[in-house]
Amino acid sequence: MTELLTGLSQEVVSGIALGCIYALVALGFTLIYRATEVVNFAQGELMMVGAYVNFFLVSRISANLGITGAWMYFIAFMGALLFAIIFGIILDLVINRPLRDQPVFSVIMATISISIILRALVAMIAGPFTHIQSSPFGDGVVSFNKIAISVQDVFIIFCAIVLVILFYIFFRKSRWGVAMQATSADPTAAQLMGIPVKKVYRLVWIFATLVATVGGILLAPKTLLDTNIGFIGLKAFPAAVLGGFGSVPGAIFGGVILGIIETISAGTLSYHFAWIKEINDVIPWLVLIAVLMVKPDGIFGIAKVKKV
Amino acid sequence: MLKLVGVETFYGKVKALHGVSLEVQKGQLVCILGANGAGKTTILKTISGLVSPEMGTVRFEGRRIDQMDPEEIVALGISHVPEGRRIFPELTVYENLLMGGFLIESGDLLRERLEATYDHFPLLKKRRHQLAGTLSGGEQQMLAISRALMLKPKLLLMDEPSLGLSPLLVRNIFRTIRRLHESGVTILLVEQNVNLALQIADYGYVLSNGKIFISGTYEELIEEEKVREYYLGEGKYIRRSRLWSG
Amino acid sequence: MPDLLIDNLHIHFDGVIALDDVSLTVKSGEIFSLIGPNGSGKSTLFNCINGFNRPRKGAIRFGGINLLRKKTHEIPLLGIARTFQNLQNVPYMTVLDNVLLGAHLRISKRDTVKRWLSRKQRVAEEALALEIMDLLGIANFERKYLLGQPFGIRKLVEIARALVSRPKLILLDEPAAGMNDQETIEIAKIITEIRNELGITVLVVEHDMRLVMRISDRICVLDSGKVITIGKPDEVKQHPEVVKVFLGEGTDA
Amino acid sequence: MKGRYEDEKLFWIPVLIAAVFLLPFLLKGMTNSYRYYLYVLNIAGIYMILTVGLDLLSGYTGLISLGHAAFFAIGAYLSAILVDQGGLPFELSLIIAPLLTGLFGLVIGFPALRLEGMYLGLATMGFGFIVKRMIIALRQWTQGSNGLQVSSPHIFGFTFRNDWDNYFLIYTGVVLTVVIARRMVRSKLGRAFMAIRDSERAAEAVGIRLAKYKMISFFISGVFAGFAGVLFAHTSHFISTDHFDILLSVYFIIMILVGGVGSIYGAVLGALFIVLLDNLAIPLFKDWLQTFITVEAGDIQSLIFGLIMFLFIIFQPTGLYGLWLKVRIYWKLFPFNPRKRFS
Amino acid sequence: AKKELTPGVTDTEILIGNIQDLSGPMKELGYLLPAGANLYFQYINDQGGIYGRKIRMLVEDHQYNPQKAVAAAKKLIEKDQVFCLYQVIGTSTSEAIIPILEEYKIPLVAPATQSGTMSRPLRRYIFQTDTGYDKQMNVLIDYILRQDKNARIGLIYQDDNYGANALKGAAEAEARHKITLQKESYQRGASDFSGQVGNLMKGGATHVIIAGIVREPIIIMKTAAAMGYRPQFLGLSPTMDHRVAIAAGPAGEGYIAANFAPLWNSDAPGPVLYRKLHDKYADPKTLPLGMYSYYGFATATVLVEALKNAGKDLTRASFLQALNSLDYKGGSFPDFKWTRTNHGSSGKVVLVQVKNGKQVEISDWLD
Ligand SMILES: Nc1ncnc2c1ncn2[C@@H]1O[C@H](COP(=O)(O)OP(=O)(O)OP(=O)(O)O)[C@@H](O)[C@H]1O
Ligand SMILES: Nc1ncnc2c1ncn2[C@@H]1O[C@H](COP(=O)(O)OP(=O)(O)OP(=O)(O)O)[C@@H](O)[C@H]1O
Ligand SMILES: [Mg+2]
Ligand SMILES: [Mg+2]
Repeated sequence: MTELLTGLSQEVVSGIALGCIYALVALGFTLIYRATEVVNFAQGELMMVGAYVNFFLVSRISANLGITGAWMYFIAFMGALLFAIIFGIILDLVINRPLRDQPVFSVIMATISISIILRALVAMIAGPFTHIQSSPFGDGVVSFNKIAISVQDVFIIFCAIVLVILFYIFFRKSRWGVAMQATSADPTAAQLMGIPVKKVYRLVWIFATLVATVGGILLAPKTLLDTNIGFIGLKAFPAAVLGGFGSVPGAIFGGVILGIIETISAGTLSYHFAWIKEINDVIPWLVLIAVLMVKPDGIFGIAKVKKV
Repeated sequence: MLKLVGVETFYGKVKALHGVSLEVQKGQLVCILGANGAGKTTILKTISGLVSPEMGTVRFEGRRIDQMDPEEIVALGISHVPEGRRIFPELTVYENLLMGGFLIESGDLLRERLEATYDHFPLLKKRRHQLAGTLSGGEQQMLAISRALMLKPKLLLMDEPSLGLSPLLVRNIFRTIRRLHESGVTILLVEQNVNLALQIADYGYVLSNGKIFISGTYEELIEEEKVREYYLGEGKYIRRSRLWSG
Repeated sequence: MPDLLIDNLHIHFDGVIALDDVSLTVKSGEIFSLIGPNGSGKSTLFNCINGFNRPRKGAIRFGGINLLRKKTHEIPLLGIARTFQNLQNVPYMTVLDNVLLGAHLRISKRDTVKRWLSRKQRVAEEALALEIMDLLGIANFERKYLLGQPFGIRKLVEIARALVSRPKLILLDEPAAGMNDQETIEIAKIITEIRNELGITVLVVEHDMRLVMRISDRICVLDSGKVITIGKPDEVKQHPEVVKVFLGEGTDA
Repeated sequence: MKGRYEDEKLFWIPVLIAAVFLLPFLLKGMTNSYRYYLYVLNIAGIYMILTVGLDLLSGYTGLISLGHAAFFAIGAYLSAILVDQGGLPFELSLIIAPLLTGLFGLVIGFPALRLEGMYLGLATMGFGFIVKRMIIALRQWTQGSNGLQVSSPHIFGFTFRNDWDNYFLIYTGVVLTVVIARRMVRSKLGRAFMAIRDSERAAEAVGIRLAKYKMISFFISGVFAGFAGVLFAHTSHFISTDHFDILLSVYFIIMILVGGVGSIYGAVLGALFIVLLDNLAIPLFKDWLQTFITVEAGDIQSLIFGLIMFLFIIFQPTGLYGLWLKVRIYWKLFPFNPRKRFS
Repeated sequence: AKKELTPGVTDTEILIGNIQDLSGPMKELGYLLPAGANLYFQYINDQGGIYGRKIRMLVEDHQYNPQKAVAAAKKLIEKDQVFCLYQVIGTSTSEAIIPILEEYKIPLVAPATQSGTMSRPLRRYIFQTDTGYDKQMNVLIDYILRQDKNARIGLIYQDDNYGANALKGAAEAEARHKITLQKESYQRGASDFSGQVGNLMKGGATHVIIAGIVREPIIIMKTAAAMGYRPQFLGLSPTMDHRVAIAAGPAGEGYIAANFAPLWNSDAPGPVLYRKLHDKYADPKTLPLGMYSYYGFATATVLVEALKNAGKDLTRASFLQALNSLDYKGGSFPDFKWTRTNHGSSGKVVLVQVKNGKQVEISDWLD
């Protein structure tokens, strides 16, 4: 019994860490969706780019400046964030500006093409090799009561929670947050209110690249760095939808729930029920579809109002 | 204050305005009349920057504004109550008003304006936390007008503000418009309710197929046979297919 | 042709009582107007008749059938068609196709198959739509796409779409809103033609008092979801409460 | 009064069909490696059948599907199993397998009754993953993730052995599909679809049963995809779950977008364009580029693909069909560019 | 009578076609394998080629998609007119082109997959150089049981056709030894293995075989170390990557992987020549030494030997004949013999262990 409990709690803890990564991607989806109704299929690739930039900076800083240790990671982190801001502005210019008057669906397709381009470009610049990104916390592990969690994972959870709270407050309380919603509902009317729609768009793209970069930097040490890590975006979709696309608390909720489901079904569940193995990788989707059948707008989503 | 000279506006390849020139003096209430599809809305959109003219100039207080972004134009003091209200359906009434006052930096001023608005339309205060999308047509219209008034504009553009309102409210709205006008706001009004509109307007322009075709004061316009015929329903019978021949 | 009987209808949306024990009867062959201040529940009543809103209690009967038991899409089958205050049409379809949409139920399955094979069948199907469009004066728009058409035309397309199903009862939600005086007169004529020539009962919501007074056989005034009065135009016009909440003093209607 | 069919010009349709069937002979006369080009065209043809169905669903009914590769896979596997293991004649499988796929469409369409926009898109994407998993789990029939060898098409004693034969089989299917789809969208059915897309309220008010028509749309779309799947399985002789992944579903969406959402010819053009681009144009372009810059990685190929797609969306958002219409009636505003259709 | 021209063969050139994943999940290999093969081709060409014919290789991309592999094969065969196919990567991609091989009667030499299904049952036109995953599993389990009779063995496998082939080998070994393995699966691309590792810990496995690629053994071993679980980890040939040793750090010490060819930095004749050619032709910045480029190199030696054996009059028939009787003793692979009825490899495996962060061979050739 206790063995089962320790096993389960270990899986829950790992699942939360994994789920926070999903939550960071989902948060990126949410930000862009909130203001533009665009589902950004390139979010995973933004994450990949962020991770690569960070990797490049880390190796450059240690090689060229001779700085190592915590400072190296810190400077690289800041550098990557700076890059993310510039990158966000570029993306806004490239994707959003020209497509402002086009159907949302065209923009969604444009994000798909951007994801293809980014994957190819990064591979061409950085070469086809898979890299190893070390964690600033090394292999440090915190354990209590037979349950182990790496320091890296603790840091991931911390970052995810901080970011979610920040954005939640932003959307709830700030003028700009409400303006983003107004822009998504009716960009034309928003302009007539004096809301600088272009700035709003630029802002969300910057936010999205920032969140993605943080996510990428956090994810890379957990796995290896190659141009395909962006495919985690696909796994974050059910997380984003489960919580309600466009909802900030929904992002973290959906991410964590699916993270836990994933680890438990791969662990305890499949230990006791062998057939679970067959459906392991579609369990998130099964959960998602089941939830949507009951709540068509996700758990935290709000239904659109239409008046005739 | 506002001056349009030879404005030509296109929707894609369709020309909607064929060289429109008109002028609004400071403190005036000017009214634009015209049949369905004549281009009234397009004039207002051109002024507020939602579409930009291919030809001609738009000047506001001497400055050219025809290539500016809508948000810059709003900041200059031109508010637009768009056709079909365009309130934000997923925001509450309060948030809608908040957005109307987006450019107001000071919190106190914002609160003051909000209170003023609620005084003006007490109904909105009652519905403050309702999602704007669930308001009735008239309520939405009130919201749209008060939203535009949040900024205390110098020039107010109104596109068919009485559309879908009950007679009592129509009169209320017109009274409000007149009051605003008297308090010094310059207004450019588009209306189908020709009688009422011309009664309060200082000057009127009649638009037909994207061109100004007559202009003048109420007295002058009311004398024009064509105006009476087309807009006041007093003329000879016009075949339906001609009436709506777009 | 049956009457429309509305009995004790009550509906509210989180807190807002939209209809409060509304009872009225629309007699067959009548032009019945529904007026009232904004937000008094007129559109909501339409929505109840046509099944978009589900009232808490009450009944709506048409030809002995309780409409509240029917699903939205079954209502037109009983011969009730409607237009919308916020236009609901298909911008990326031609005007003709938009009108033909109304004929959905009239085209039987067998016709569908025949239509696939024979062009004659297709032309015949369209003849009816064109006839109605001609009645409304928009026949020359048939091939144009609805997108970018003026508001007035789109409004008429809605009416044509409702008419093409040859209903027994038609619900018009503010047909004259956004029309100028000349056009409003035309709309008034159209509504009388609908009743006189096509023999369709008309229930109309409208704010333009001249139109209402001119065409209505009877008028019902709603306020805050309650019926204030029902009666002939002249009676209603004089009713003090109506003057107070709806018309305002010194009306010029 | 003039109905719109009065001056409809039909003469060029047989001309076009004739051209389709004469093309292989022309190719044969022109090049020795014509069989490769035929193969590429065959793939395009199969995708055309599928994208026409997808367009009916997404373009006309406004129900976005990001799981269409799943229907494709179901059609392919069903037919492979029915014919090779169940002994069903191919002729019958050509009818039965698509119909069964259509039934799957009904199942997958079920959430569509409640879901909208991207929620539906992601639910269908989920179904894509689930179907793939199901195929693997049924390894008794499907060989799991190992893939399945499939026999050649065999109709009334004639076996379609190579790309030449397959071309005629596939393009007969394409012509049939296009004709049927064109008829559908111009009938009561098509109007109902478009009404559902643009205003569910209006649709209900004229007596269209939303649930029924959404299901019909999923069914038809499933049938078309299943039909494409059957042709795919038997003409390429090998199917494996690796092929039917989410990227393929996205490709299909790209095809209808590039062609022009909401037009049958657009879907056909889009499939043709993307397949030709991917197989013929990009390799040429890559070789040309590599004479200037030395890049080792094959990523240049995806880069070009991504770039072309991107530029296309930016500069020709109405799709290929929109482009063609512009050329034909340059001055006329054509609304093949629905705003916010999927939002 | 004039001799029928063989496609892809002229007096000065032999054109061969290679289909790799250049932009998909395996693009690293897509770069390294052809680069390694080209080392040897360049060496042969510099010596004057094969009977005066130089080897030229075209590489197409299939992104790990069977349909694209078919398209690429058709293009290479029909349009570019290659002589034969070589090193097509992936199992389902290679299987997808079998009908084409049969239609055109073109051999595929050394498909870059260790799935046993490539040569068992016999495929007429496919010639495999690598020892199958199923065989590798057998060898590993035999090895474990030789070391520790009471070992409890766990297996973590990738849930696709790679894993399926490993499971097949596991089933054979289970039957032979009358044991049962504790099996845990994961999905391609997974980045968390705490569930699987926890289960193995619960099940008390003393030896864990990982049928993964690079990322999985690293994360699995780290996760286990964090949980304080320290079984002996072993893995199939794809986990032989040197980055496993680097990235797993202390957790990966002692890790044993099976390999179907000599270790690239060992003293066998193949690796020695490989390093010599690498020195001569390659820029270590763009092409580092390692197992994948070695693998490309090694298969190239097999291809070239068969081409040589086919003689001066190179036709597809003579080439097939040469393949069907190839007796390989080149030293880049353990010796093997192809016959009309056997297109498989030697079936031998060498074990490689991480010691002090370096990989060393710890066994003879086992089978
Ligand atoms: N978005 C658009 N795309 C294409 N054409 C348009 C668009 N908007 C308006 N038009 C066309 O431009 C012309 C002028 O339209 P506008 O909306 O300015 O008329 P209006 O006078 O405001 O009519 P209404 O009384 O119906 O509001 C019309 O013929 C209309 O068809
Ligand atoms: N879905 C809904 N949710 C919440 N409240 C609603 C909803 N629909 C209508 N209401 C409320 O019900 C009341 C009646 O609305 P209704 O649309 O019927 O008014 P109306 O008489 O048609 O007014 P108008 O003449 O302005 O169109 C309004 O106060 C409105 O805010
Ligand atoms: Mg207008
Ligand atoms: Mg109403």
